[in-house]
Amino acid sequence: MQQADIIHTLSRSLASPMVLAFVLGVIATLLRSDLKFPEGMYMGLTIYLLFAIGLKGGVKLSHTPLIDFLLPGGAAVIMCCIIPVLTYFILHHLAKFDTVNAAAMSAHFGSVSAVTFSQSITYAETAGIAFEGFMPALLAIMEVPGVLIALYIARKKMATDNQNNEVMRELLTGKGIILLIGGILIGLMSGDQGYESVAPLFDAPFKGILCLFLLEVGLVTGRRVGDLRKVGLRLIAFSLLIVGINALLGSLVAAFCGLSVGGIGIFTVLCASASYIAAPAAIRIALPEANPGYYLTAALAIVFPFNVIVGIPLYFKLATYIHPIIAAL
Amino acid sequence: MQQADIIHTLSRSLASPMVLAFVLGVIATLLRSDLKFPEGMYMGLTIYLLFAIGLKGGVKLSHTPLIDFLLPGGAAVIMCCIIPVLTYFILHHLAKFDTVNAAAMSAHFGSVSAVTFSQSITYAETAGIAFEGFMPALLAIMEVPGVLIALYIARKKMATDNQNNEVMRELLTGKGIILLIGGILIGLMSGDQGYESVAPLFDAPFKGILCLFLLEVGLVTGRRVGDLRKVGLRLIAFSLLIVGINALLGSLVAAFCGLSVGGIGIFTVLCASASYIAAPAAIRIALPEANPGYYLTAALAIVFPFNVIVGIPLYFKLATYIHPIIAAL
Amino acid sequence: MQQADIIHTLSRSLASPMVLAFVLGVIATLLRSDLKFPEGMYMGLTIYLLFAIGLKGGVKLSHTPLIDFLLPGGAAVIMCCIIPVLTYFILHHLAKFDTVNAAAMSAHFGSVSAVTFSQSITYAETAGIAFEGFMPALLAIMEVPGVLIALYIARKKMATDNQNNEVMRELLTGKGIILLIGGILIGLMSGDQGYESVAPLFDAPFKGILCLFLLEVGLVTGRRVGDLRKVGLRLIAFSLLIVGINALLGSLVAAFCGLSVGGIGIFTVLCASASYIAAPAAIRIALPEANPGYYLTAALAIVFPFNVIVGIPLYFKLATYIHPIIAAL
Amino acid sequence: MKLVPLKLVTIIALDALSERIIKDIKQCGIKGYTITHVEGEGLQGKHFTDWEGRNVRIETLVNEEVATSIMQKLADAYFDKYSVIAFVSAVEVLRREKFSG
Amino acid sequence: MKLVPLKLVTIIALDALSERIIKDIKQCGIKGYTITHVEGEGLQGKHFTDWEGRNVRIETLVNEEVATSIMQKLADAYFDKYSVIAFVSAVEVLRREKFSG
Amino acid sequence: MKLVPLKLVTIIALDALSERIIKDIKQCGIKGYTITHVEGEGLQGKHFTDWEGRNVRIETLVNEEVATSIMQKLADAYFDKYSVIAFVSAVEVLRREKFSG
Ligand SMILES: Nc1ncnc2c1ncn2[C@@H]1O[C@H](COP(=O)(O)O)[C@@H](O)[C@H]1O
Ligand SMILES: Nc1ncnc2c1ncn2[C@@H]1O[C@H](COP(=O)(O)O)[C@@H](O)[C@H]1O
Ligand SMILES: Nc1ncnc2c1ncn2[C@@H]1O[C@H](COP(=O)(O)O)[C@@H](O)[C@H]1O
Ligand code: NA
Ligand code: NA
Ligand code: NA
Repeated sequence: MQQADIIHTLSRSLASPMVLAFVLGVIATLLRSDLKFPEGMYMGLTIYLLFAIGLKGGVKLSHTPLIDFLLPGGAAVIMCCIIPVLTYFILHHLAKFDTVNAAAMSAHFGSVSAVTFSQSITYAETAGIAFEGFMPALLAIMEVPGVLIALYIARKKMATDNQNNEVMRELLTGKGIILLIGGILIGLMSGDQGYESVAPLFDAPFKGILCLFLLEVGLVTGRRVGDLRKVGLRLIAFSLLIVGINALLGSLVAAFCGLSVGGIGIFTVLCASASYIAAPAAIRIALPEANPGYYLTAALAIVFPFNVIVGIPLYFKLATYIHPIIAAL
Repeated sequence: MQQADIIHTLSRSLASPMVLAFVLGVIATLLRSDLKFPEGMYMGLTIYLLFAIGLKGGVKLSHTPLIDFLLPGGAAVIMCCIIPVLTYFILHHLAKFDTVNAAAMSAHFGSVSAVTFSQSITYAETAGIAFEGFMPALLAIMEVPGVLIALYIARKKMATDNQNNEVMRELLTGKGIILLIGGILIGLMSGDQGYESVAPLFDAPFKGILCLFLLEVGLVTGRRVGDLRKVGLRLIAFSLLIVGINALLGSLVAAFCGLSVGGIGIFTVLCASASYIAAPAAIRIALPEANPGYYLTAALAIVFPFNVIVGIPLYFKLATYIHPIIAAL
Repeated sequence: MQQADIIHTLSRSLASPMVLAFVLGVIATLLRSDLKFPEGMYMGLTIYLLFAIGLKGGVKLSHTPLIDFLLPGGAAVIMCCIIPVLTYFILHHLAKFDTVNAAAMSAHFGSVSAVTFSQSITYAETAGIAFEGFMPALLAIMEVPGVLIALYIARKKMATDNQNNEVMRELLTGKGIILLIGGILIGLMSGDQGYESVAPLFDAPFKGILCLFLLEVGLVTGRRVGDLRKVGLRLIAFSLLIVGINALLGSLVAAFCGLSVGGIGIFTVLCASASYIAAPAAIRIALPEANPGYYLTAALAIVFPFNVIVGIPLYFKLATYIHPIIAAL
Repeated sequence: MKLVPLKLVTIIALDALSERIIKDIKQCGIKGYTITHVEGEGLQGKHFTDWEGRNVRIETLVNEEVATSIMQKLADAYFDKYSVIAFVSAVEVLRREKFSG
Repeated sequence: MKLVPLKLVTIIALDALSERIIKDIKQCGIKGYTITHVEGEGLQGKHFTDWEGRNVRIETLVNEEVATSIMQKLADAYFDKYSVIAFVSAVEVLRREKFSG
Repeated sequence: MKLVPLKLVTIIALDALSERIIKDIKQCGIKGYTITHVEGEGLQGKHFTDWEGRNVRIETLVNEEVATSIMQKLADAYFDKYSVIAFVSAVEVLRREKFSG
């Protein structure tokens, strides 16, 4: 029965327009279709998504007592420090990737994917699972520290002379962060009344835009699928192993922080997801010698589809098991 | 009275924001305005329209018993084979266009225009005329075969050595087809619940987007109006002749298939419209020696405005006359 | 108490998502963030805003008896003739700018800013202040004459041989005018029923789009802030002086025309705003020797932020004082 | 196969001037051209938004004569008044007849 | 620092042909390339919408040998049938080894 | 009218580096530049989305001296670390004084 339950959850998730749009994009590329989004559309949709997530999160945050946020916020920061170290250990010492590539990949696993996050929000809303309003704030918090830790590791090992401060500034003023944090602050300051005036753009069509965006991500992912053969089974296997460990760790930590079932599910998604928005831009400049064939492939062609198609429903299922157990302790 | 009726229908159609936006675009170009849509906007809006048509069609199709669809679907395929042959005959033997240009134009007349289709849907919805839910599926079906038939004619006559299979693949994986068929499949699989989540993007603003798109098409058409003088009266006269024949044929076939008044009107629009989205891309590669000054001008500067401004209301009027007559047989 | 009232008004205006988005954009640039909107997005959003303003204005105008519109319409034209002359006098004779730069800046002050106008509409709607429906028509009327007057001044003083007619045609068929006037005509002709069909795109998300657009304007303004230092206090001081004079003049004229409080507020905004959409394009071609470092900086980095952040709420406050006084005369 | 020498004329100008320039250089006898949307900074400073219009780069392959007449035309009608720059480079092509009359 | 001579091959073609062309010139031994989206007018007239596809300019820095083989390839497989033009220019670079095998 | 020789320096680099590079070459004494957004493939592979940033091509007309100093600067500060390529070509212009000090 339990198995039937999981299959049912999975198939319902698979039938959502977002997941199907992603699959359509991958298939279109594999069929060598000439479908291609116009230049700038990817960027435009990303700006919309990040800003919309921020705005909505900010409004919700304005209803949250600060005290409720402290524990999960702290836990998020701690997870961001643990995950890249753990990931580096696995990739370098077990999977035998060299220092710079292992560090670059750790940066991606240590950061978070805003699109996977959006899809998990959509999943929860559609399934009627409630969650804490401050989740987008966690997304914002978890975007940067993992990258910094990974860069720190790379630097310690390689003794490079890179200007730490400049990288730090670039990371903290990166477009993703500006849009997310900016959106949250605007949401906080303008409150319900302000949000209502812009909600017909930033709230109602959000899922539709996400659907369109995932179609485009599918097209991009499809072009990376060829790389999977080149990087081989080693990258695939260890990526999924890392996702699994991070998910398990994340759900336990979230449950201990007293989050609701929905909150545990989303926190798990954050920990298990790999950034392909903030991290690649940073790594390209800070560790130019790392191979995008590894880090982009891992984040975009392995971890992202796994999470969107299989991971998200599983993590929410996991949360329904873990929540009562930890709550009973 | 009947004449007054038609004039009233026409003037009401002319007063729709979509038609007026198209006219505005044409006028702006003729006034040599510097109004120009940014690069990529045309493509972005087209992607939206095709995907939205597909999605909505798919959901409606999910409520249609397959059996109801078989007859009109078959009729659509047959029309797609008849129209290009007939068109080629008229253009080559009567209008004396050479083989390659006659074939290229036949491909355009034999395929369908998704924008004209959208406008006819909008027209029907605004006028409160009901139609069958599977119409977008017919649109998808009718996009490709006409082009193939026309290419086949060209090849038989010219004995070219073009790789048939490659052209076939390119046509079937063309971006228009992927978006339409992909949209239909996603609509079918995700059903009402899935559609509802994305409807605030793909349903509510559809007519507004169509309006903006038609403004842009008007700008493009305006730039083609100059070509009308070059190609001369011959192209204009024969294009309208072909549209008339295809419309008459289409409405009869639709009525015999037992479609409703709305269904007859839309089927007629499909037959009478000329593609300027799927066909030009295909012809450019498959028949590079054909002159876009003919086929694009015919499809975009003659047939499209005629259908949008005059044709659509007329075809629906026609349907109200034909439907009872055939039904009474 | 009165002062507290003004502060309250200001702070409420400052907390709107639009104003905050603008501020976010400026801050992001000052922090040297890599946030940048994709090419074409600025243009796309501008097209949307102008066309949407026009459409809505046209529909409202269709409910206005022409007679009600004559007086304010005439007043608008007169203001457009007075403002650039006055501005030129101040800039050339008091502020000692040379002829060509003073004339170029006068063109900008003499024209109007559609974005500031939109923000004032949004402000009034949010605050529940009613206004006359023909306001967007005034915006359209006031776009061009000021530029022409300023060019006339420049030509008289410099005896250039520029082709008057060509400049005139370019101004009257400029994309801003086409979209505004075209939108108004379409709104007028298609009426309430037509508007309803496109309202989910052009009405509901308007404020959200404005918010996104202001974020982008903020990014652009931020890049101009550096120029403020170069142009110095002289430009800043005289720009604000001119804004103040124009606002005062505008509100008096509007009150004498018998406009409502809301109407006075918006008319004042029109007079006090400086164009950075229609005027720069015209000046670039007609007065290529003028320095964009002056006119763009004045319009975009001084007048626009002043109006959006401080001006608009003040002008509406002013209107509530002036309206009863003039009405009592 | 034999590569033959030809000239490539490159013009960078305000977007708003592009139609006028193309009309003018067509009169000089070009057989085709390619346009790229670019941004630039020169004496006139940068543009800030795409509404104002950016720059275009117009490139055309021509024989030496036509190249000279284009440069002459630009010098006469644009260089003094407008933000326009142009340069000529030597290239090699196949099918010379495609590009020069 | 010593600048060494090299060839820049520029190809202008329909967007829809770009993947095919890149595959072909990779076989000629290029080590990299740069693509620009452009619009053009030639014998085939202008394109009107970006849905039909615009043109691309493909540029690649190569040694003289590879340049010749690319031009040969294009002449054989494209020039007769398709809207494709190409030209070669002489440039100077540092690090010659980065661009030619 | 007399065409005079000049150098065109073309730099292709990550979008994210463009501001830094422009600052650097301004110090070499350029009087203007033109930027094109391009995509590329080289040793570092292709980019996949425009969020990561694409490449830019920076072009500047300069005299030979400045050209050399730009190439030197790039060799010192970028070539080893970053995806940056650059090449110099010979062109001819009118109004030499507009481009070189
Ligand atoms: N030295 C240069 N090198 C390359 N492009 C230039 C140069 N000078 C000017 N430009 C281009 O020409 C445009 C107009 O130049 P200007 O008239 O000097 O503002 C600029 O926006 C640049 O795109
Ligand atoms: N003489 C030329 N100079 C520059 N570009 C050209 C020239 N002729 C053709 N082109 C480019 O090549 C494309 C195809 O040319 P065609 O096959 O002649 O239509 C055009 O769209 C232009 O982008
Ligand atoms: N041989 C080449 N010809 C033209 N462009 C190149 C070449 N090699 C590299 N590039 C460009 O320079 C960028 C960076 O090159 P790389 O550092 O080799 O990845 C690429 O993305 C291309 O745009
Ligand atoms: Na993570
Ligand atoms: Na048809
Ligand atoms: Na004004």
